[in-house]
Amino acid sequence: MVDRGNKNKKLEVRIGGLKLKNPVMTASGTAGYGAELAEFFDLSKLGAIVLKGISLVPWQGNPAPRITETRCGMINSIGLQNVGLDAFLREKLPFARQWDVPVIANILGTSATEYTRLASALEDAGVEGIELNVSCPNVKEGGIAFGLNLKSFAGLIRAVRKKVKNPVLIVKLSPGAPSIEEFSRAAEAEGADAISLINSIPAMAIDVNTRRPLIKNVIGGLSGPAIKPIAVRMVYQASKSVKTIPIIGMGGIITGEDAVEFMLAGATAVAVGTATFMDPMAALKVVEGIGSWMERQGIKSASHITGAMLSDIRRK
Amino acid sequence: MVDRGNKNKKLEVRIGGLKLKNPVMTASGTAGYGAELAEFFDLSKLGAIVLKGISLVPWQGNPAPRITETRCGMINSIGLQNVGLDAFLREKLPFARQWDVPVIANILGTSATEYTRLASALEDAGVEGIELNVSCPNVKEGGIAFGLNLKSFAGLIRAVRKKVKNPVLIVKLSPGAPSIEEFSRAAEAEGADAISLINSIPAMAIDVNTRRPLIKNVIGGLSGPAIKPIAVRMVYQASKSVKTIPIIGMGGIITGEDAVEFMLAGATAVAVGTATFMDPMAALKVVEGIGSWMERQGIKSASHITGAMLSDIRRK
Amino acid sequence: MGFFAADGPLPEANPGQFFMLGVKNCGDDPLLKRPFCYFRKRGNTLEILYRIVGKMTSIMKGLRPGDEVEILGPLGNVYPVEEVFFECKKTEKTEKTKKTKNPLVIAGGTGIASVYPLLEGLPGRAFLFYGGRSKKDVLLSRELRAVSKKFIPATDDGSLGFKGTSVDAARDFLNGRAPDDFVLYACGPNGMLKAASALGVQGYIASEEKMACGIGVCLGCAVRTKDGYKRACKDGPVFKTGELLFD
Amino acid sequence: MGFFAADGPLPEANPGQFFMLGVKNCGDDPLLKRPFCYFRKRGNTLEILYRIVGKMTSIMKGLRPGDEVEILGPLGNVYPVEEVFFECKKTEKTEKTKKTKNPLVIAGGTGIASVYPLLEGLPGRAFLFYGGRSKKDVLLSRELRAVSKKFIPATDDGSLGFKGTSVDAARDFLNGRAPDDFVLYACGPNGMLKAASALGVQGYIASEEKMACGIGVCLGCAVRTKDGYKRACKDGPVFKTGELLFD
Ligand SMILES: Cc1cc2nc3c(=O)[nH]c(=O)nc-3n(C[C@H](O)[C@H](O)[C@H](O)COP(=O)(O)OP(=O)(O)OC[C@H]3O[C@@H](n4cnc5c(N)ncnc54)[C@H](O)[C@@H]3O)c2cc1C
Ligand SMILES: Cc1cc2nc3c(=O)[nH]c(=O)nc-3n(C[C@H](O)[C@H](O)[C@H](O)COP(=O)(O)OP(=O)(O)OC[C@H]3O[C@@H](n4cnc5c(N)ncnc54)[C@H](O)[C@@H]3O)c2cc1C
Ligand SMILES: Cc1cc2nc3c(=O)[nH]c(=O)nc-3n(C[C@H](O)[C@H](O)[C@H](O)COP(=O)(O)O)c2cc1C
Ligand SMILES: Cc1cc2nc3c(=O)[nH]c(=O)nc-3n(C[C@H](O)[C@H](O)[C@H](O)COP(=O)(O)O)c2cc1C
Ligand code: FES
Ligand code: FES
Repeated sequence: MVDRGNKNKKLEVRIGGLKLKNPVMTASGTAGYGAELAEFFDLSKLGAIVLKGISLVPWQGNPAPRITETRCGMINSIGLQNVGLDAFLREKLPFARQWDVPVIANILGTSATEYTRLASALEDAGVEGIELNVSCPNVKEGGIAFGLNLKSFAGLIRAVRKKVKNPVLIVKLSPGAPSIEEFSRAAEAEGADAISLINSIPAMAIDVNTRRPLIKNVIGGLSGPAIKPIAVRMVYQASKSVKTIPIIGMGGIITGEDAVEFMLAGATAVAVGTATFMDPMAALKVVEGIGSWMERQGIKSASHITGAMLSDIRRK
Repeated sequence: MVDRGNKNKKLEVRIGGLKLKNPVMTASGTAGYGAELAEFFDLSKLGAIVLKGISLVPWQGNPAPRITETRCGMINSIGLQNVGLDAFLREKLPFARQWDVPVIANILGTSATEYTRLASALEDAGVEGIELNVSCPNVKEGGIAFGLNLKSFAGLIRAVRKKVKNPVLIVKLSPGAPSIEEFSRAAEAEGADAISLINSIPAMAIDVNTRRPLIKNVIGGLSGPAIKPIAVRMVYQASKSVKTIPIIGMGGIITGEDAVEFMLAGATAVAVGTATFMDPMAALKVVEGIGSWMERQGIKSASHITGAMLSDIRRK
Repeated sequence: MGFFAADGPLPEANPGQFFMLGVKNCGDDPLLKRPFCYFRKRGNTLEILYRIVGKMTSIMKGLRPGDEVEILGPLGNVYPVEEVFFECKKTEKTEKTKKTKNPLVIAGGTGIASVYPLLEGLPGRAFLFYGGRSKKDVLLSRELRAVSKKFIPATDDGSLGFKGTSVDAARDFLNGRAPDDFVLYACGPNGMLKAASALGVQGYIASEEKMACGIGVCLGCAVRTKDGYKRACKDGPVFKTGELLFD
Repeated sequence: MGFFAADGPLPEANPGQFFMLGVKNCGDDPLLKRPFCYFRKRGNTLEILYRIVGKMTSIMKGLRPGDEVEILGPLGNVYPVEEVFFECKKTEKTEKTKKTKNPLVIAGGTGIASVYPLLEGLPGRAFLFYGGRSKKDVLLSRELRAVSKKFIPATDDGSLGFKGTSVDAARDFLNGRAPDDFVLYACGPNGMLKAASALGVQGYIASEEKMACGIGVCLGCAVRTKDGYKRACKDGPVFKTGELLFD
């Protein structure tokens, strides 16, 4: 097989059975289904593309205003507006698969049955990876219940794992999980191939002039550099808790050095979200940034960065 | 009684039996025991001063580096360095009580007995308020166990409430509490006079050049404007959960408008922490900022701001 | 308000389009770029007309020649003008009679920046209704008068032109005229767009919904249309009258 | 490195003290002010000597005359100089014999900014050891030579002066001399301070521990002393030799 577009093997990492050209993915919900970003750069230069979350039936999403900027961050309450499974399979997926890059679908449902039906259909359609979103702060039905209760969390993964053989199964933890450690261990025990975190953190902001909430639905999800130190900590905790499965870290990554920070804390791969709103080329720049950091540090393989923080004194 | 230094009754608010000249306090651990800030302004211009957390015996604190800046925030791991109860009563408290402003002590212990002993001694010494810190992210013994487990949380408050009659009893919630709503209700049910939140959020950062953690203890607490949207959300949730007790909101307040945002979300008073590091006069400027916002909006009493967000649509 | 000018290799933009603009001299606060309409080009200089309302616009005010900015764009769709201008030229050439419509342009606030290049492209043809609270809020009067067929300013306090909103002024003007003789171009705050849509004149309105990405990936700029939510940045900012729904 | 100058009503500062400096043109990133030594005053202008290492110093580099900054200070304690300078004057006056000590000044990196006003206050009296990696890292040579009794530069690569660190150069110089004839003033990175403390010369060393508040309220700038943790900003930055403990 010709190894198109990946002359630089140094950046390769693995997530379960999936080989990625480099550790950088798009974060779900921040790159649509690929079409718009492809106007700016060649998506096959990324490690993977993670698509906007989809549900069985189309969701129209939340009323405006849906977004507001906060200091070094933003709150969103898109409400998982999406075209639904059928239109996704018919229109979006074929388009997203035109690049030489693994496609990971992000799914959410209101019951374990919905998740398994979605996962099966996606496996049949041949997607390389499925990310279970059990952590959307913006719709009550967005699986957040699974993300906060250890028993239903474990049950959900077990159910989906039973159905899905081929695609890499990624579980996206809720930053509100009562214990990142326990949830990480449970995900691994139930057969997840990888854990991704963090989703945006429930947050709100009020316009003091109008006295109205700046997000119509009052509470939305905080993302961007503001949350990075919280995300790095959670990635660190997750990576210390699992035995072997890889962690996909995200939350405020803007530069290659931000990505390296997540990897030093224990992530094998990373995802770029809000940064893409600041600059459509952000994910690509993160790939380049990791490369030049490795060059500077004389590190030969991206996989060597994972967990390579020095003087890792555990807390007393 | 002469009402020294409070010609502007408009700003008055009440926390339990305590009348505050205005809604602004110092946040515990960000204003020492008062002496240093008093070099910059007259502390009696504040609503209250909340002192650095104290324990039964002196704690030496954590090794350096203890602080690092992040985007729009900072991580600290001071480790509750403090002089201990005896030296506090002997040296610090008398000094802090020289201004015409209520003094609130912040306490933490490793057991309910330690908390009750501290609280009793402080009541005997005549402090106006006691804040139970059950949420310090920086020492395992810092009561965080109480902050994360509903049963021991409730038990602790019950035990302290039994001992303490006069001082206002404030419980400082952990932002990591599995449910802000349940913990708020429990605090009220067990007899707390007020709830304060949020404490800093566990977080970490790594220097990618040295590959070492930027905080010696690896994980510290994130504070500052970065966390404000999370804090406002938690204050909103707490205020919706309690029946009558007031909320003291904090987390990233820099300006008067930030403070108003917390109050619109449901806080009766606010505390200024990290902002004091940016500018020693910050808390005073927040007092002034609230005043001029009220002027602009034609609001006659600070107590009218509490919970006065408009079009308060609960999430569907 | 202020002007903002940028030099450099600038792509051609069309009326209705916008740019995402960010500053480079600070950290990550402000975080996101902000949308600003393509106002005009003078030589190799891109000009933006902006009102100082908050964080980014305050920083922009402090910029000085030589400071670097980041500009993404032009983005979004354009005001269609065939039926009023190009079609009309065609008609003249082919000597077929085709009734051309008159551009009825309504702008509120910084919405004037959006319609300005449209007016420049249709010199002496448009009826322009543009206003503000008071005389001093009505910018560019001289230039606007020069490029439009008729410029009718409107002020809430009556200190200049029509006393009332720009939509009120347009309604007054239309009284006794056939709406079908006109094609609407409107840009301004939502309330104004709603009122303009209700005038009964078919045409186009441009939304200024808040944006995060400007390129269609965040779904943050949702506007309600008769076909469900659409993205102001990618499906707009220009929409046909009747397409957008207002609360 | 760069110079930074601020005009305005500036309080008097003394050698060893520092200012917290912040910029005003951005949002909250960078968040905290940064500590910079009192370097010198020229007329009504405060000068700071700084190395561009990160966020704030990069923004400082981009500042231009007229830009506003926020300065808090002077903060911290000062290098005591009685026994070497004022005491010595007293001695002359009272004609009592009192042996005065010679200032032995060691600076690493931007530590030179800290000791510079000390040297200016003791013109022609100090033995100065100051170095960097290479010749180009040794700043202000001419001025330093003018204000010190003897200026011995040191470079790691030997491209200027002594080959080795400034502490190595001082050790070399002390060889055969009585440590008691000298009083130490040292400022630089922790490793340098540790080495300087081990020279056996009593005196003062100034810490450059990271700071958040600079005024003693955050306890972020803890340095380990024989009496437990102390605050570099309020209890220091200047400490007696032997007081600070190094790992
Ligand atoms: C497609 C488009 C084109 C635009 N063209 C122009 C233009 O040519 N000239 C111009 O001056 N402005 C224009 N705007 C509005 C401009 O983007 C905002 O004024 C700007 O983002 C404010 O940034 P700020 O950081 O200064 O304010 P912020 O600090 O972000 O906000 C200050 C206040 O303005 C409000 N605000 C922010 N963005 C918007 C918005 N999009 N609509 C309404 N209120 C908002 C906030 O809610 C807040 O109350 C346009 C907006 C869009 C969507
Ligand atoms: C009392 C005192 C006096 C000082 N005087 C001077 C001076 O006169 N001139 C001068 O150039 N610098 C001086 N410094 C150091 C100066 O404060 C830092 O270089 C500055 O804070 C860096 O800010 P930044 O935003 O550019 O870097 P950041 O983006 O904050 O950090 C960039 C890099 O520098 C490191 N760093 C930040 N602060 C320090 C510090 N205090 N010590 C060591 N490394 C640090 C960070 O860990 C990071 O690796 C002094 C420090 C102290 C405590
Ligand atoms: C506008 C927006 C939409 C999002 N939609 C989804 C989604 O559909 N599914 C999901 O799992 N996460 C979603 N997220 C969360 C991101 O994938 C990511 O976890 C989070 O934003 C943190 O990363 P960042 O700080 O780099 O943005 C969304 C985030 C944003 C900002
Ligand atoms: C350096 C530092 C020390 C702190 N020490 C304490 C403490 O002793 N007790 C306590 O309850 N909270 C402590 N806190 C938390 C603050 O009181 C406050 O809850 C938190 O910082 C959020 O507010 P801010 O963003 O305004 O700083 C500390 C915070 C900082 C930054
Ligand atoms: S602004 Fe992001 S989709 Fe329109
Ligand atoms: S920097 Fe805050 S106590 Fe020293």
